[in-house]
Amino acid sequence: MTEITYLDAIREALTEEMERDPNVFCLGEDVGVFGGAFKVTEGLQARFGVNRVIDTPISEIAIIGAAAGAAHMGMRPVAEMQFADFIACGYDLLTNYVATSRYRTGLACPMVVRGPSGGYVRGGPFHSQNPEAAFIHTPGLKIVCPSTAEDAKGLLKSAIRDDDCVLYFEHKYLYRRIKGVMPAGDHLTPIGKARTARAGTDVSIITYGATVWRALEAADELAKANVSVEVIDLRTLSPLDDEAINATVKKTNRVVIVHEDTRTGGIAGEITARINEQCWEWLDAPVLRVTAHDVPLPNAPSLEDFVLPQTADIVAAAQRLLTY
Amino acid sequence: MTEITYLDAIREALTEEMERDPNVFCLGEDVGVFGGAFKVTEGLQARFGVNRVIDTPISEIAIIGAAAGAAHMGMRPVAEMQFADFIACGYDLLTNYVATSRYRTGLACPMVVRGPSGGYVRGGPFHSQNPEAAFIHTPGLKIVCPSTAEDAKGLLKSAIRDDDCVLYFEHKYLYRRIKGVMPAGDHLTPIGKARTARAGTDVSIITYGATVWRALEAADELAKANVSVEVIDLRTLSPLDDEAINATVKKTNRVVIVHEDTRTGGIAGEITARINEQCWEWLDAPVLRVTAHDVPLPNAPSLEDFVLPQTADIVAAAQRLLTY
Amino acid sequence: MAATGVAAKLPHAKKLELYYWMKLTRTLEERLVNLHRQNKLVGGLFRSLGQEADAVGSAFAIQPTDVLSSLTRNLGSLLIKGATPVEVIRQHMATADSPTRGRDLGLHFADIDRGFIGHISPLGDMVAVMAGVTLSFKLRGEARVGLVYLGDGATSTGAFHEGINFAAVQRCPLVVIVENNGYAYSTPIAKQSAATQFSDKAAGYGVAGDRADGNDVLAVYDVTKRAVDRARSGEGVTLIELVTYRRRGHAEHDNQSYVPDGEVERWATENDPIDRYVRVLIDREKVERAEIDAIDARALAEVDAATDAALASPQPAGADALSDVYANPSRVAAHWYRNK
Amino acid sequence: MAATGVAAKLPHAKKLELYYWMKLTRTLEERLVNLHRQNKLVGGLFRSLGQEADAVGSAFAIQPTDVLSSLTRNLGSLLIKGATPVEVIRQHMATADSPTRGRDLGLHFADIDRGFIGHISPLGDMVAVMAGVTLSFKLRGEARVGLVYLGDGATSTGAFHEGINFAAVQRCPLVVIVENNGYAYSTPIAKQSAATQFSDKAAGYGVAGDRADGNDVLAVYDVTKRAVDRARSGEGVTLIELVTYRRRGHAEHDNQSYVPDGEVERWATENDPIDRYVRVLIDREKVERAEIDAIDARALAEVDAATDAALASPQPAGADALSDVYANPSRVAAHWYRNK
Ligand SMILES: Cc1ncc(C[n+]2csc(CCOP(=O)(O)OP(=O)(O)O)c2C)c(N)n1
Ligand SMILES: Cc1ncc(C[n+]2csc(CCOP(=O)(O)OP(=O)(O)O)c2C)c(N)n1
Ligand SMILES: [Mg+2]
Ligand SMILES: [Mg+2]
Repeated sequence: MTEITYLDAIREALTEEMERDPNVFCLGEDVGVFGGAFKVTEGLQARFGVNRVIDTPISEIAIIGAAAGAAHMGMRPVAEMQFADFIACGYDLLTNYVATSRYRTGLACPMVVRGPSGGYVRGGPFHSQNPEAAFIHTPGLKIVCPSTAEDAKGLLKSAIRDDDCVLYFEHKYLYRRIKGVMPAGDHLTPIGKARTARAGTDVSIITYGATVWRALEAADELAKANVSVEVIDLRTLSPLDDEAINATVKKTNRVVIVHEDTRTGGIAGEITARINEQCWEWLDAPVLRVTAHDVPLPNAPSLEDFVLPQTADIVAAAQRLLTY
Repeated sequence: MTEITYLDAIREALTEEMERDPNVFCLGEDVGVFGGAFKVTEGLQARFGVNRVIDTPISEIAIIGAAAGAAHMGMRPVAEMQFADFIACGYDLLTNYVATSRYRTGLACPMVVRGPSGGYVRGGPFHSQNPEAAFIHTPGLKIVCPSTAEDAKGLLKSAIRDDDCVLYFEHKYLYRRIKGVMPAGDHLTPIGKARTARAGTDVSIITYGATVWRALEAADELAKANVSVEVIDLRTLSPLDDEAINATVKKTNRVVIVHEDTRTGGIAGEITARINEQCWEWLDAPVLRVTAHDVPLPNAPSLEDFVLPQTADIVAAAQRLLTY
Repeated sequence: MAATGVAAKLPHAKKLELYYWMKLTRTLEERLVNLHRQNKLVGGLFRSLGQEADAVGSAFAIQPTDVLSSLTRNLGSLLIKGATPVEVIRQHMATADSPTRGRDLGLHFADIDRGFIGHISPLGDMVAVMAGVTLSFKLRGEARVGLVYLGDGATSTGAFHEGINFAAVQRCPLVVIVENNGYAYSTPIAKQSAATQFSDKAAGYGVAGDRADGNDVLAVYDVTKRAVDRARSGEGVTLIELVTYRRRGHAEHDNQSYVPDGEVERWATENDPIDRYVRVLIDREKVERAEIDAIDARALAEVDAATDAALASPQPAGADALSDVYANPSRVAAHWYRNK
Repeated sequence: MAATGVAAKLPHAKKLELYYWMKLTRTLEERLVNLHRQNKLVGGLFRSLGQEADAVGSAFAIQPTDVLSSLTRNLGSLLIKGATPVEVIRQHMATADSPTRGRDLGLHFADIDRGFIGHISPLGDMVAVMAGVTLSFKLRGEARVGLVYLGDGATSTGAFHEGINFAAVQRCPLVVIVENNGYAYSTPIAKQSAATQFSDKAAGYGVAGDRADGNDVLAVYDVTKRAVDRARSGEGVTLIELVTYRRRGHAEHDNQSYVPDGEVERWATENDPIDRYVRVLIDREKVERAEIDAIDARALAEVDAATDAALASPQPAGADALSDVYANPSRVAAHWYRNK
């Protein structure tokens, strides 16, 4: 079995779904002839034609709005944000129109909005964002964040088939750094189900996206001191997999939530509140957060490294939990 | 001393600040001749002229962008969103430009974006929103939510004088229902400081905005059963007053966080996480949340009442805490 | 009032139909005003008084398989597309059996099968959405057309700009109608745009531009039909400005204090679209007054029946609010304290 | 190359200055390319090769007290407004003493005192911001003017639309320059807009529209100066399209696979703005080759000195990242695990 990169896995998902369903089409800036800023859609226009891989003007409002309109008519659009940061320009369309359409009027919006998110790549404040927090807050939107190549493929295929709008935040740090062997057949990763990236008994690390790999590094580190760490990869941020969260809390009784996003208002707060509500009695220590600092993400390597969560931070948090 | 409404208090703050500082000016849709959809700016254009109360096109991006540009040049713009819901259209400008400007380039954005937020008024999904969650998540923005007429005035005056952008979410349910006597002199409510709306010893209710009044009703109710409730009115959501939050937790050891906003991704999660981190040992029970349900806010009275948090819900949550 | 071009060729029955839709619109809105005064509606009431020709003449120019997205003042367009008076009243009363089951307001409702998508509040957004609806027509090679309405004020939004530009570049079969009714809430057009006329915006998007008297139902039909034909034959987007006037306030609560004295009255007496069209029917089409009275009676009877049905409709049960945020899961759980 | 209008009246020394700025731009960018290849820069490198006349000719037409907002390909404009080569190199190296202290990239930096505000990444936003900068000039009665640049691609953004419309209605003293360089990343202008030319957008906003050869520095100066004079005298906004060509990829990593064969070479050999201007200086202004060589040497010496200074600059300390999110509090606390 040959390994392919996380990036190729995304393209494979797009290719398979476009083969399977003629209603699936891609649209976005430079996705066609050029194959996208990161070459995710490379070759797709040559294969499927200009009507299935559409180069758009620089218009995030229109890209999202047009995807919604086409979705109403039974198409399955996959809209690309050149960088996930620019989804901010379509915030009104997504939160006010797309998220509410089924609820208000019964009109479905089966569409995917995907784009490269995340830092650790010296991208500076506008090419490194983790835009999930604002959308987790929006009923009507789903959000997935794959951390493995397998999930990059499986979640995108599920997202395309979902009957509602799924925001698919792929992590640009993982594009070419992570590889995997794709499961045979029609590989669908279910939306709403977390994954145990590593089983353990002493401390749980709940995370998603690029920091799954830092959590695994931290787990390796901690294993040297005989600390058994469980790493939960959320995969889907909306809806959250409460079952998986509760199970790991009840197993280890100690939790660190890790995210690359800034701390205040990030999803760790939500997860902490759910743990409080659902299994407070099982906690032997407070839930700790390891996250970015609350600043726009700066560009210089020294600054970015300081702001973003690092493996040592996760180790420190786990160690602190063990003092309780 | 004469009482004035919450709405008049906002106008009084604007008037005083415009008198005090020629750099202060208002801009927004229909704020001039018409005095705004809710008449908050009524009479201001007649008094200060068309250059200080500017009717704009329907352009939230431009209103926020223009406020930022004018703020760079030393002006103190107060931009109105006709309904806070439409701030969604300016999300990119606020989060990417305004919030990062000082941090990145040293350019100050001393500006206020204000607008009527909140429900309980049968406004339906687009005229009832509580947009704070997405912005609490944005370093560089401040957020205030007055619940009293006194704070409506005092926080707006402080917001106008703040050297950074302050989002001022006034609650339309309170506009004409709440009155207060304005403190004499230059009445400034400090940004970043919560208020004890009612002191108590058994349970703390942490809230802000319109639900402060529901929390107080719940406290009255609970007092009948000899439960002593402390109500903390946050007033400022960003930056949060950790000191006040910690103090009430340490006092009562039982906390309900109440907000009108939908639950998932709302600020209650953030506060729960902070309490976990800062004073977990002091908790005798899990932190509970009373919030809207996770749906777009529907229009029919029966539906709106069901979705939004009500006084009885707060009472139920407090009672549950007492069973621990 | 010129019945030139295609409008001139409309069969007599169709010309009477135009009158019927305008009259039904006005009668239904007047009923809504009554219900509003009786506190039977939930939320504000937005009228299209004096703009009925603009809504009706334009929607009359598309086919049943075409799709339109209506705005605040396009009740007439929705009626033509098959929305019924009882749906409209129920929607304003937020009843359990209203098109949105009490969830959204006024004309914010949709039915793809009948070919209409009501707007949402954030102005301009529907232009972007309709770019996508019509993109799907193009991608599938369907000979269908889309029609989207926006106000003079909404032309200032980024969503309008991005939406029409996208549709223009993609040559989507979309007709964009700017209803210039003089005001956006209290804001006169001079404070909305420095352009001489809204149809001047067409060139900037490389699309056809046109302009017509929005209170002349035949002229509206005519200008829209031409644009629809162009769209259907693959010639892309047209931006049409219809010049009309908003005779009521933004909503019923608005006292129009900002309107110059006499302006409303002048439009009411000199330029009411229904009065004007009655004169055309009588003078030029030789329609009998009795025939017109019969249509009026029919419209009234329909509105009466709809009112009765709507008044008998139930309010939604609170917990109904929890369904259909997603297809799956199809229901949100109620908070624990509501299940006690 | 016509030196008509105001450009014709430029004193000889000023004409040489125009050359200096273009040459300095190119020399500095070439240095950045070297540093980039040596892995000394942080992030991508965006060139203005072949567009130097557009940036320089336009910025040369405003006063020191005027404010401009530059875009990706306006290094020349920033230099004219007083940004120094060492600042530019430090900014690209993200050093501690760079204008943004290592926080932001490339030309994203600002100094209100010198009158420039670098852009942010989301395209079009600066048009809205500059509407506000110039609104403040109008409100205060200052005889100052603003200049904002955007690419052909950025004209498709809602922010551009709302910003220019706002400025137009308010008659702000703003000049909006659309740099039509043929592409937005890989997207050719035909997929960006269906308009024949970008200056066609002016009418839709009710503003003056103009268009010039962006590779003719005198023509650029001329068209901008006219617009600036209009703005300063209270006549409001002008939208100018400068036609130029992006000879490098979007950024240095882009191999321009989407560009038709020979297109870049044709622009390089037939329409390089510096070569063209050298011919004007020699043929018409009777400048000696030695004088031009001296300017070249001066530019190179400045860039050399700047390089030396920048290479000696320190990287920021990590914890510096925590200051100045707000004026008050002026510093964010480090997470506890970093203070161990
Ligand atoms: C983005 C946005 N901003 C503000 C509003 C508030 N608002 C509702 S209707 C309206 C005026 C609309 O005027 P126009 O587009 O001319 O339509 P008309 O009501 O005249 O038909 C405004 C400002 C809104 N709905 N959406
Ligand atoms: C709102 C937004 N969407 C997408 C991008 C990504 N992006 C950066 S530059 C660029 C192309 C810009 O083209 P143009 O405006 O013509 O400027 P040029 O680079 O040609 O000078 C794109 C799509 C962005 N910066 N902002
Ligand atoms: Mg209007
Ligand atoms: Mg370009």
